[in-house]
Amino acid sequence: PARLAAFEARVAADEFIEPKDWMPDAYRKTLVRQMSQHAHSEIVGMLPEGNWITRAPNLRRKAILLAKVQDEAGHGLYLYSAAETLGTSRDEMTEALLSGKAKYSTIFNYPTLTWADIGAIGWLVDGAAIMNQVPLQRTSYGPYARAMVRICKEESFHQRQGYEITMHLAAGTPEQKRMAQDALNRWWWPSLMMFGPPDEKSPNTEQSMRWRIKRDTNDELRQKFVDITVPQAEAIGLKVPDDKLKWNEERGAYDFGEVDWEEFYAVVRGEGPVAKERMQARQKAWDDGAWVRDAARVHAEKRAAAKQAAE
Amino acid sequence: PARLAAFEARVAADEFIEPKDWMPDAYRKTLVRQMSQHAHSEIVGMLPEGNWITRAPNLRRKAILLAKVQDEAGHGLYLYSAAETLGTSRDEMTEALLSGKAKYSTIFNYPTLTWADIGAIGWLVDGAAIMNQVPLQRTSYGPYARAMVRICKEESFHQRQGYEITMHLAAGTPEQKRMAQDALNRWWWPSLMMFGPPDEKSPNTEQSMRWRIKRDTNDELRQKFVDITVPQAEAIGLKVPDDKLKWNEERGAYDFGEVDWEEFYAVVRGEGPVAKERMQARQKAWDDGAWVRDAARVHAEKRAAAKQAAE
Amino acid sequence: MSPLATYALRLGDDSLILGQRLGEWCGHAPALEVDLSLANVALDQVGQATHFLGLAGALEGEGRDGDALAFRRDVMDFTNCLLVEQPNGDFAQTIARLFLFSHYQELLFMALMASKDAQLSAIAAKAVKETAYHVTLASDWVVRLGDGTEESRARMIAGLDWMWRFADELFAMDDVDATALEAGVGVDKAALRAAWDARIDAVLADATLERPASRRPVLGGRVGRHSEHLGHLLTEMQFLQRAYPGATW
Amino acid sequence: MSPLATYALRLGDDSLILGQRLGEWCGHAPALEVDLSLANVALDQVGQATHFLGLAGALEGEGRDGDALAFRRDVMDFTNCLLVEQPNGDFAQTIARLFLFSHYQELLFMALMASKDAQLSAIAAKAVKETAYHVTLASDWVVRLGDGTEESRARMIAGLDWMWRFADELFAMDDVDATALEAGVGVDKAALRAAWDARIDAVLADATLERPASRRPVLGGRVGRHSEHLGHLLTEMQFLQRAYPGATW
Repeated sequence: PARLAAFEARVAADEFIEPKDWMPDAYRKTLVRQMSQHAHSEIVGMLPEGNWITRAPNLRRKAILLAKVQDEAGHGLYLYSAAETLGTSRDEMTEALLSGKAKYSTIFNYPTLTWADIGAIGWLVDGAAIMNQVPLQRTSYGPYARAMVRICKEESFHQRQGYEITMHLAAGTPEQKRMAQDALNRWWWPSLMMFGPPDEKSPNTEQSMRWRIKRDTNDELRQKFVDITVPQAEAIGLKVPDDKLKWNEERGAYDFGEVDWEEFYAVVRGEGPVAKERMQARQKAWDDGAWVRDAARVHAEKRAAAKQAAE
Repeated sequence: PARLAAFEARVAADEFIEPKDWMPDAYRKTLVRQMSQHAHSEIVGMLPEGNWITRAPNLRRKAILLAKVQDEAGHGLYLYSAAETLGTSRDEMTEALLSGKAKYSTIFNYPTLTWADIGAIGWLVDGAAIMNQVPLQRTSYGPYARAMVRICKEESFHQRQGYEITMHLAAGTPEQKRMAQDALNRWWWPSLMMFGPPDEKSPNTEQSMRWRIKRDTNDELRQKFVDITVPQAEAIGLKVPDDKLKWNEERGAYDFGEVDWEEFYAVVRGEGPVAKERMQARQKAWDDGAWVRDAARVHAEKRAAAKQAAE
Repeated sequence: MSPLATYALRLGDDSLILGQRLGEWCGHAPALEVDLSLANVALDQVGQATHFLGLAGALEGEGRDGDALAFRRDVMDFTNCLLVEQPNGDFAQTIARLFLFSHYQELLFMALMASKDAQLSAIAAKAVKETAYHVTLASDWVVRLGDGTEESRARMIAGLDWMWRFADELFAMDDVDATALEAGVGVDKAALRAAWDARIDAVLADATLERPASRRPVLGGRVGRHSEHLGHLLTEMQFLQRAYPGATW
Repeated sequence: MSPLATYALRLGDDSLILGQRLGEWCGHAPALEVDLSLANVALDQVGQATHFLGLAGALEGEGRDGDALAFRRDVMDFTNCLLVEQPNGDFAQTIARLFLFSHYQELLFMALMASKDAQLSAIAAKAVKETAYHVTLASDWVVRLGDGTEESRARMIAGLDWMWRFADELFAMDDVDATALEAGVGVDKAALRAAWDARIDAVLADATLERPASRRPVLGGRVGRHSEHLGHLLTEMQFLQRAYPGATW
């Protein structure tokens, strides 16, 4: 209890907690859950965009997309490493993902149907992710906060690239503009879901905020995202698919419609439109890669043994 | 010896030998080899054309191609059944194919690169096949001869379809004409190889002709093919890729260049351009299908047992 | 496109995409007899697609024929149900798709024969005979695989599990369907559900299989919201027409 | 196209097609680190393709840029070697392809740095640094897999066996190569063979693997006679450019 009080005082003073510091079990558990979920999201998030690498429309876009998806793999690596400092191995986390015990962002259970979706993902999905992540650069757990600094820099670059793709399409042929609008129609609501359930249904928020694992509520972030994104859509002549959307002069913010929470909870349960595809792809990569990982391990052992014998 | 003499007399009198008739071992062996090779060729031959079913250029062509490849599967079935009357099972024949012990026509080790290849295969490959097969309608083994009657009818239909595709391309856009000419360039020589090695290097020919398993020599059939096909090419404005090709007034036939027999023997050895792909595809179909074939057998046994128990 | 043209288009797209998928099996099936059967179904579906898409183009009246519709629309404008675009997977998955779809298609065509549109009714009358064979083929294999070996049973269950979430879409009615129904041209698909359920259940019982659990249906194919699979299928299917604009074949 | 434009085109096609193949791995590799490495190589190859194809278009002088060359030629006009278009297969097959090719590419670029064509020489000078990493990556994996488990060894052998027949084509010289060589622009590829053999043999020895048996080489890629794999690759790669002619992206 004295340790707990000291811990809470440090957190309240915005000090970083480091791997070797004492921390409450619930804090550790919450962090592992959140960080591994975040890492899994980066990895599963490679799939919808990876789906367009072979079909990117020109050489420049192909290179940019390859680099972007590569960045996501890199983010996954940082985050798994950061989470491993809390005593859970990457393999354990991966198995939790594949067994369905661990979650990843619901957004990646929606399909990428046209090239415009690559724009929409960068613009909206990375945009929403940044909104969630910027505060995490000051989160209380040191390794997580430091990973987030690096990640946020790259994410905002991705967000600009995504917006640029969308802008280009919106200014393109009628078919391209239609594609861009359709992508916005399909990705808008799932993007709003990325901030999680409404505050009154988010029981862990208070604790997480006290621990500085979260620094804003879901609804606060969602509002911020809407307020920033709607003018961006208008600027390039696209329409946000929400009849209730309206600037509220008094609040200095947009009023907007209700997210379909039933859909959100279904997707959380694993019933998203392409959830089975996502898990099948990860499972297959894991299974097909088993002999490679084994070989690397066995080879390293052989070489180590040979070296020792030679000494 | 008396039985042998009687057998040879029957064959010489153009009588059909039937499954239950006595026959020399060498006759049986030669027939199984030839018929199973023929059956395997039908099955492996589904692959180069099957390669274009998903890319056929319009609905009509897609339907025609599907029907054609289906016919080939049907031919495979007749021929395996006919060969089975000689006491070798289809599974045994398949295993001989997959182990490399049994051969199939060298022609199917060349790739189909453009839609024009579908035309060229019908026109040239089926054309050459008919040339080989028409005499087999009068071959001495009854089941084989009867299978050939049915097959030849369909093959000549395929040949006309193939020529029609080629004709259409040759009369099409410059790109289409180029495609048709390129296909002719690539398929011409392999088609000539379909008649087998030159007579002086074909040691079994004499015996096979005596037994009416063959009715013409390789070189005779090759000449016939050239004489029929060259005018067909000219009629649609395509050029046969052979500088030595020339009408020989005296012989009443075309003189033509030498086939690259070194290439032919390499392909026979299994070193054709896509031989590995062909065998990999057949092996995979066989391996992946094992559980299906098992299930069908086990299910039939279960139902039979249940029926018996109920009686 | 008018609702009635769209109605024909949807029918054609279902057949076209299923035919395309089944065509992928050609030369790779578990046994020669199966190769023949699957090619047969593919051929029937391509034939149906030719009729329905031709009709859709004629009803549209803008000079697009069946080939233009098949080979020159992108994914947003395809209206097939999600079920038919699902990947072949293993043989059990292919059979599961055909099983759910062919029972639906047979019931649909039986009802469509009463259409006031003479052409739709004629196409349905021809197609329904073909579909009877598809139904038998698929149902027999469901029974064989379900009540076969342990492996085949597990695969059959997995195949059904993959496809099941797309079943509800088959019977969903939207404005296009309602308009076609009111005009006496289209079918009340929702009304087919009970008969379909009974057929499916009967076969599953014979196969000693359980009906997969219901879950949130995945919808959207009819209005161009597809899975990621369809786009890849189209790259193959449409290549030649797109690479050589203006050529005839 | 002039021989020199064709020369640049071939270099670009090799990089483009290998980059495309490696891009297929994205999100599906055996480990996250491998995913990163393969994407890295893919990215380098796409970059090289951009430079070489841009140069080829400029030398041709008919207004085709790198994208026009990459996305608007059909299979007969692609000039890449057969090796790079081979399917990924399993990870061992992918590594076998990269192993044979990257050693060739490094030797080639080292020689190409001496080209009298300032642009070719500059592209080679940049690319050769990237290629050093590809060589190390592939060779290390050949050793790990060859001298790893029994399964990895068997797969590495099978992967090399699949790719080996396409090695001779890398060093084959034809008229285009001869013209470029005489002009002081191109490389004597045949002269690279001995150094390549020595490198390959050294790595195989370290991997405790034997060199696959020689067999009849498969040639033709440089003049558009490809395997069946390339056409399918192009349907995917070129879809958008072909489906939306005139659009920019």
